[in-house]
Amino acid sequence: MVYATTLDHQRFTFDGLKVLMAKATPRRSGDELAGIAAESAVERIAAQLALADLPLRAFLEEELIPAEIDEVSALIQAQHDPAAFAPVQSLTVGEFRNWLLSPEATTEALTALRFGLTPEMVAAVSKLMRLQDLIAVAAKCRVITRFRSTIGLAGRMAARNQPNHPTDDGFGIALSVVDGLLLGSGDAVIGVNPVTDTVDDYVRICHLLDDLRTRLAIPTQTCCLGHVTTALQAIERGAPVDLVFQSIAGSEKANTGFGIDLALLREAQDAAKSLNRGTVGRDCMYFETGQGAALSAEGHHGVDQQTMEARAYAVARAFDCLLINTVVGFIGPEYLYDGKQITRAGLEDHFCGKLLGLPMGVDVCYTNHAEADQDDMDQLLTLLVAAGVNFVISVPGADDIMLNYQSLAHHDVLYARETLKVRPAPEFEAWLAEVGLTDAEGLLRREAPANLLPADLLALTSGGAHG
Amino acid sequence: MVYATTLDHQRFTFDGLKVLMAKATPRRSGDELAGIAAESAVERIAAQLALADLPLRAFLEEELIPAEIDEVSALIQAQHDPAAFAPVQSLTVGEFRNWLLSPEATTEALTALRFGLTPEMVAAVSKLMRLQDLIAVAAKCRVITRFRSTIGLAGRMAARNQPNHPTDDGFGIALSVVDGLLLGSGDAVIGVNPVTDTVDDYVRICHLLDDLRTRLAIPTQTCCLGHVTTALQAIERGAPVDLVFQSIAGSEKANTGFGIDLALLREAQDAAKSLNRGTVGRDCMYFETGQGAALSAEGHHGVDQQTMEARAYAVARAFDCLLINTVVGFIGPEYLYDGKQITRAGLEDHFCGKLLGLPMGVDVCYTNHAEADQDDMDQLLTLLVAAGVNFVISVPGADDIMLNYQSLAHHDVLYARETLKVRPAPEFEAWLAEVGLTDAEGLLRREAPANLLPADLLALTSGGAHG
Amino acid sequence: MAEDRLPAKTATIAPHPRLAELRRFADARIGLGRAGAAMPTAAHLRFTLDHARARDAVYSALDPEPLRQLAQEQGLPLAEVRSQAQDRAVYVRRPDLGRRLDPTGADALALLPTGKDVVLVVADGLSATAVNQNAAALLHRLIPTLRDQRRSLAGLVIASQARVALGDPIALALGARIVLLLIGERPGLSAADSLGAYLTFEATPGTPDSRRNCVSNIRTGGLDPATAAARLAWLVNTMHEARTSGVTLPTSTTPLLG
Amino acid sequence: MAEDRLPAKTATIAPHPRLAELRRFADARIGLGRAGAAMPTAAHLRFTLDHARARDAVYSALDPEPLRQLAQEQGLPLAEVRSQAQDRAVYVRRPDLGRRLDPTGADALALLPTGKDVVLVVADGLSATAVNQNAAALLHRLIPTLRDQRRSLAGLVIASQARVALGDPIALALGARIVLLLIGERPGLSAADSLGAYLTFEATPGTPDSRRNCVSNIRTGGLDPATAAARLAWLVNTMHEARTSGVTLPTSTTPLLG
Ligand code: B12
Ligand code: B12
Repeated sequence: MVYATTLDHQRFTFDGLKVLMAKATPRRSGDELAGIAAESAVERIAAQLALADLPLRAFLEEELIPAEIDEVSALIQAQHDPAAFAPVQSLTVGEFRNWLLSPEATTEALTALRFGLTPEMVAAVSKLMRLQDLIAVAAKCRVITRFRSTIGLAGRMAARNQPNHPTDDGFGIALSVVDGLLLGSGDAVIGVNPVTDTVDDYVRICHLLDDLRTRLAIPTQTCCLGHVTTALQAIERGAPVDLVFQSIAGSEKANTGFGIDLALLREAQDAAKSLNRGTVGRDCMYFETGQGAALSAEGHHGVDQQTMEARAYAVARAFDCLLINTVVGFIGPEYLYDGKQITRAGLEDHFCGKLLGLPMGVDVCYTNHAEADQDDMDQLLTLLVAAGVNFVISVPGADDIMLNYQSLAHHDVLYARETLKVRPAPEFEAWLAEVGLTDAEGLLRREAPANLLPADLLALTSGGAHG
Repeated sequence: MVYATTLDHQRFTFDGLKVLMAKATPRRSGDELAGIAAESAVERIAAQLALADLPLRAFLEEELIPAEIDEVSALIQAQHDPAAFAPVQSLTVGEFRNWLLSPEATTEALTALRFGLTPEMVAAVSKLMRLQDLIAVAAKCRVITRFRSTIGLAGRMAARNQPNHPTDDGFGIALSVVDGLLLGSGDAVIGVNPVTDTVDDYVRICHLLDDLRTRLAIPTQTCCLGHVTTALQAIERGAPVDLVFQSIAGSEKANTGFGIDLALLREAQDAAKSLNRGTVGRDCMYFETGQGAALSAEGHHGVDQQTMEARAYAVARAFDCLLINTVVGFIGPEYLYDGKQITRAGLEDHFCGKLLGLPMGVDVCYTNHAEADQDDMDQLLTLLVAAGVNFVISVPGADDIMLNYQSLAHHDVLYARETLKVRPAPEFEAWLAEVGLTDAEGLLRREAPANLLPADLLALTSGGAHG
Repeated sequence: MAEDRLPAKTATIAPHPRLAELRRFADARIGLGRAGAAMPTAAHLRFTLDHARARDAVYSALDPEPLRQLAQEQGLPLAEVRSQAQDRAVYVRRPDLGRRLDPTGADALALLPTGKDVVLVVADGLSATAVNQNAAALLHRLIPTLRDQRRSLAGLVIASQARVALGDPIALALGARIVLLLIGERPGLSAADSLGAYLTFEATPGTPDSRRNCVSNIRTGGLDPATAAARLAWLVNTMHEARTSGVTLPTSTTPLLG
Repeated sequence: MAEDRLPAKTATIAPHPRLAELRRFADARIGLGRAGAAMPTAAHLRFTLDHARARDAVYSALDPEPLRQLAQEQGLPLAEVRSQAQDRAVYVRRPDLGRRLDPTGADALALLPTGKDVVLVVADGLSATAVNQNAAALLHRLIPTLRDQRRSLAGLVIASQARVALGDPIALALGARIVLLLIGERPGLSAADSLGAYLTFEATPGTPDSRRNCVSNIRTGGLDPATAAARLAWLVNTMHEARTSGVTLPTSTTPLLG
């Protein structure tokens, strides 16, 4: 179908929903790279006006990527629940924005709506929203998940403690974990991205993290973020796997580029569940996504990167995931050019994920080839806290020495806790108090208890591998 | 004095405090325009490192602009209170940042410190701070002022209702005031910038606003933002002047460019106080400032624009001001190029003003020749609320049809109230409930009471002037 | 516009009925209603469109033809000059260059008579659209009035990439007593065609703004050109008599004429 | 650095004593202490400086001289090519162009032998610094090992403004079975000299990343060049035997050699 808007006698036409969606997207480098972005501000607005008038139903009628060639599209079709869709089925995209912002859209109404919405509907409405809209609506959503800690409760924000090391050295990883714990980070997960790709290393890292966790009796989960195929082999070998991690994207082709498909993910979830390691819950998957991933894998089918990102959430919500985060600024300026684009994308992803029912976190981050700095990160973190983000990621001094990018510092999590007043996950909060890291008001004490740095840390990590 | 830093065998020198301060300033177009900005990121950091090691005392020893030629410098000297300075007198600028962020710097400690600090010290430390630092410290400051409403209490944010009109038409102004009231804006002040410059018009506008206010019994103050000399003449003629407004800057020469000096401001304050129109307090001055104003008036003496802005706060704190706001994005990209620079400047100004003891507000705004948009405003507003801003400015639909720029919409204030949970000034909050605009929970009702738009609005505004 | 097409069933909260009714009297974006706390979609998109257009206006170019014609009709000597800001990108970042005459301007000005009462300058400023739409209409009324008041005119100067203070070197070069400069004000969201007039007595580079007078918001829907011309002529007269301009000029009781 | 000069009287909260002591074992920014919730000034400024330097590394240029020399010493045919991204500004925005060979490259490649086992490519990627510091050292060990394993080498290709997938058209042009590409990884805050190695069996434009293998973080302080060379040689062997690469390559139990 051809969509059109006339502005002061100038007629703008958009050949198909895919084109309309791309042209209506706020400016970003990835869509320009793909050659599908609007060519002027006025053309962008013409597309937004046409999109605003489009019935939500249109997305059920016109597929962006045919289900015949794409298992993610087929999944999206299968997930759609007409009964849940009923309250908004007669609205246009523009009216849907109004409805989402209205007092009618309560937390309960938004929860009931989740499977009535498709990723494309959610992406479409986000394109008509300002940052404050993305914040206001997301703040009304609530998605709570559980494994050993409870994540997503109101007034709380968890953090992933990310102790990456350039050679996966056990001692280096352990030191980094403890550094984060001393600053109160780790309630979402303690999760290492392995630089090595062997099952041996994967298993070694799982044991290391699990030993640390049990020894300190931390009510949290650990994860080695290798490839899902590696995780499966590790589980077979009896490794203590809490969460299975995988990067996912919004099309079958992009997922193939990542070496995965839905069946493989299901197999992994079954394997992880069979270990039954959770205490307060059984949500055991951890996914990462990020605008640009599909395009970079040449699996975007001409669809704009923000919509492709929302489609990845259809994949995620087919599983019991404890955590999912967009890596927003991680990939680089090729897809999100500067602090402004990163900020907007972070809030869009959070909004879309939450609306679709996912326990959204955000890796508030940037690379050194992007036009961004710590001020941009302070900003995005503060905005995400206002939007009620489930969790963020933190590393020592904001410097990931293996992945070569800047994520949040553990200090930044502390800023959010002390200035923006968001509390850790309740189980972890209790642990912090118990071990004496925090005082009666929940504030970090000046002096950390000595026993948190076990004297035999070196032994524990079967260390020595460090230079 | 010459300041120096050596980084990897490269020596950077800075000839005098003025140069050091300018080079240490985060990038902005105004300093580049003035030809005083750092020439590379590394030079900027070298200056910041040297500045971090500088004792705060240095600012008492080396003047940026000599007091002999500048009455603002003389004022700064006279304001400095050595006893108040004592707790931090031995610190360097870098240590001062640490101290400000530490738990020792409580609200009380910060209040006691105000007149121990000079604008230059405060500007200097802000140059070493990230956005989150500017937010965290400002959030600990509290400056409360009163006239007919109480502004600056914790958990609250007031708004100036700014009903400007391109011909100062009474009916147009009144309609605009009511539009804002219906959306809950006006607790800081109802204030018109007159497009005309005669005393006649000034007096007419004062009466119009006062009539509206008394008729609706609103516990707030009104203001016509003409030149202070016009205000003086209007007071002589018996006009109902609540607040006297004036744009001010950080040097005598810049103020001369604005047609004012300290004596004139004192005269105006005396005149306004003599009317004794306040109910809960007598703070009766309203100032506006903005980075770039001094440079644009060629009154910056080679000092960077952020420091010049902080110096304007020395002028403001010599008076009992109810309100002061930086106009941050108002002047244009010549001084603050894009959303990033506007955002940072807004938070810097708010931080510096609060630390110096001023009831800081911010005009969250941009012009159409700047690289900024509504997303940037949503962001700055959200950050300022986290920082505890005293008030913001709002106009119908974010569009000031006379000053030709975009300030916040009254809707944006509502977003802050509903999503970010900041309440209006207590007197105004009570009024909103009383007249039936808000419900028991303080939320704006769906239907506004009919009597808020007096049937004789046309008569009231001695209207008809509208087309 | 989508505004009119959006059906009533949307979840927005309607504006106060009287405000909606009175809306047509105001240029301001009043009575928009709301979606929760936010502007309804239609108003939000309308805003975005207006923003894009206002940004385009900053990059509009001055059309000198009508002004050339006007100078000829009125028998006024004409000069065309530009500032040292060579294009818009430089112009928005370097107001200092926008205040300085490009050297080629000296030659153009040399053809104009010196020592006159008033030199008229038309400058693009931040919106050439404003000049294109209002300058000629204003001058058509202003020039005869000034002549009626026996003010001698040095001529009309068209200035591009110009700031307000570019009038200063022009006044100095011509030894003109008063420089009356019309300039495109920064474009607003609703009006990109607002003209400002700045008058300075005995201007010279370095003159502070406190020594100028300003008449702003000249456009249809703002101060109409006829009223503006009357007010400007009155200001020229007053300056001549008081031999000053700016904050020291007694303008206190002058009502808007017309 | 200011870090060492800041006296102890500052209001910062010291790091855990054991952490401070262990800090020298880790490359990570651990045990920084804090000022309230924030990083102390010295750590914050150190960070800012490192950020400026890392940004400069993105704009560093590949020095071909040591690689040319190495090729000569090792008796390896050499070709120098570039991608279609003509400079850094284009490079960071257009990865698609960074994956395509500039046409002039075809001529250069024509001089290399075809149908060999392995073609070695050294690409600047996002940090030429990484190549300048580590590529030669790595190749000095890798080339003899590959020869010991009787792999025939097509030669050494130096590629500028290159992405990982630029190896694909090179492999195709030369009909090389395996392309082994060394590339400057994006510079980190602490290390701007990290080299990545990507290996692909029967690469051709369009090959997905899941068909490649990767050895990352090659640098002093990371995976040292000797260990990396051993690992890469092992991967080349395994690929030759398995006639595949990427997720389908059985690498599960391979320990890091060395
Ligand atoms: C950026 C990046 C990504 C991006 C790539 C997108 C992009 N356009 O750049 C995203 C987020 C999509 C990504 C995904 C994954 N990555 Co990755 N990634 C990186 C990172 C941080 C930088 C790479 C770089 O600078 N390249 C240099 C530039 C110049 O090259 P480029 O041509 O622009 O980019 C290409 C490569 O980066 C390549 N690539 C990126 N990751 C991976 C992973 C593998 C196994 C391969 C073969 C190729 C590959 O894809 C890009 C497009 O062709 C490195 C860490 C590092 N310090 O290098 C990890 C890294 C290479 N990735 C890694 C992994 C494990 C993955 C995943 C397999 C994770 C997962 N479990 O799903 C996925 C899947 C990758 C795939 N097969 O497509 C590991 C590899 C470990 C190993 N030795 O095999 C590394 C070392 C980091 C880590 N420990 O997690 N990654
Ligand atoms: C931007 C602006 C400012 C900026 C100017 C800085 C700058 N570099 O641009 C700041 C914030 C400093 C400012 C200050 C004031 N302004 Co002012 N300003 C404007 C505004 C919004 C836009 C002007 C514009 O687009 N100019 C066009 C560009 C191309 O010119 P420019 O060369 O770049 O900029 C010069 C002029 O803008 C001039 N200027 C700016 N304001 C004023 C005011 C007066 C009286 C004069 C003579 C000149 C002047 O200063 C600039 C540098 O030379 C207009 C409203 C409008 N819609 O035009 C009000 C406006 C011109 N200002 C006004 C006033 C009253 C003031 C103040 C006197 C307020 C006060 N009470 O202190 C002060 C003092 C000005 C002075 N004497 O220096 C009134 C003038 C009313 C009148 N008829 O006289 C206007 C119409 C708005 C209003 N109603 O408040 N202003």
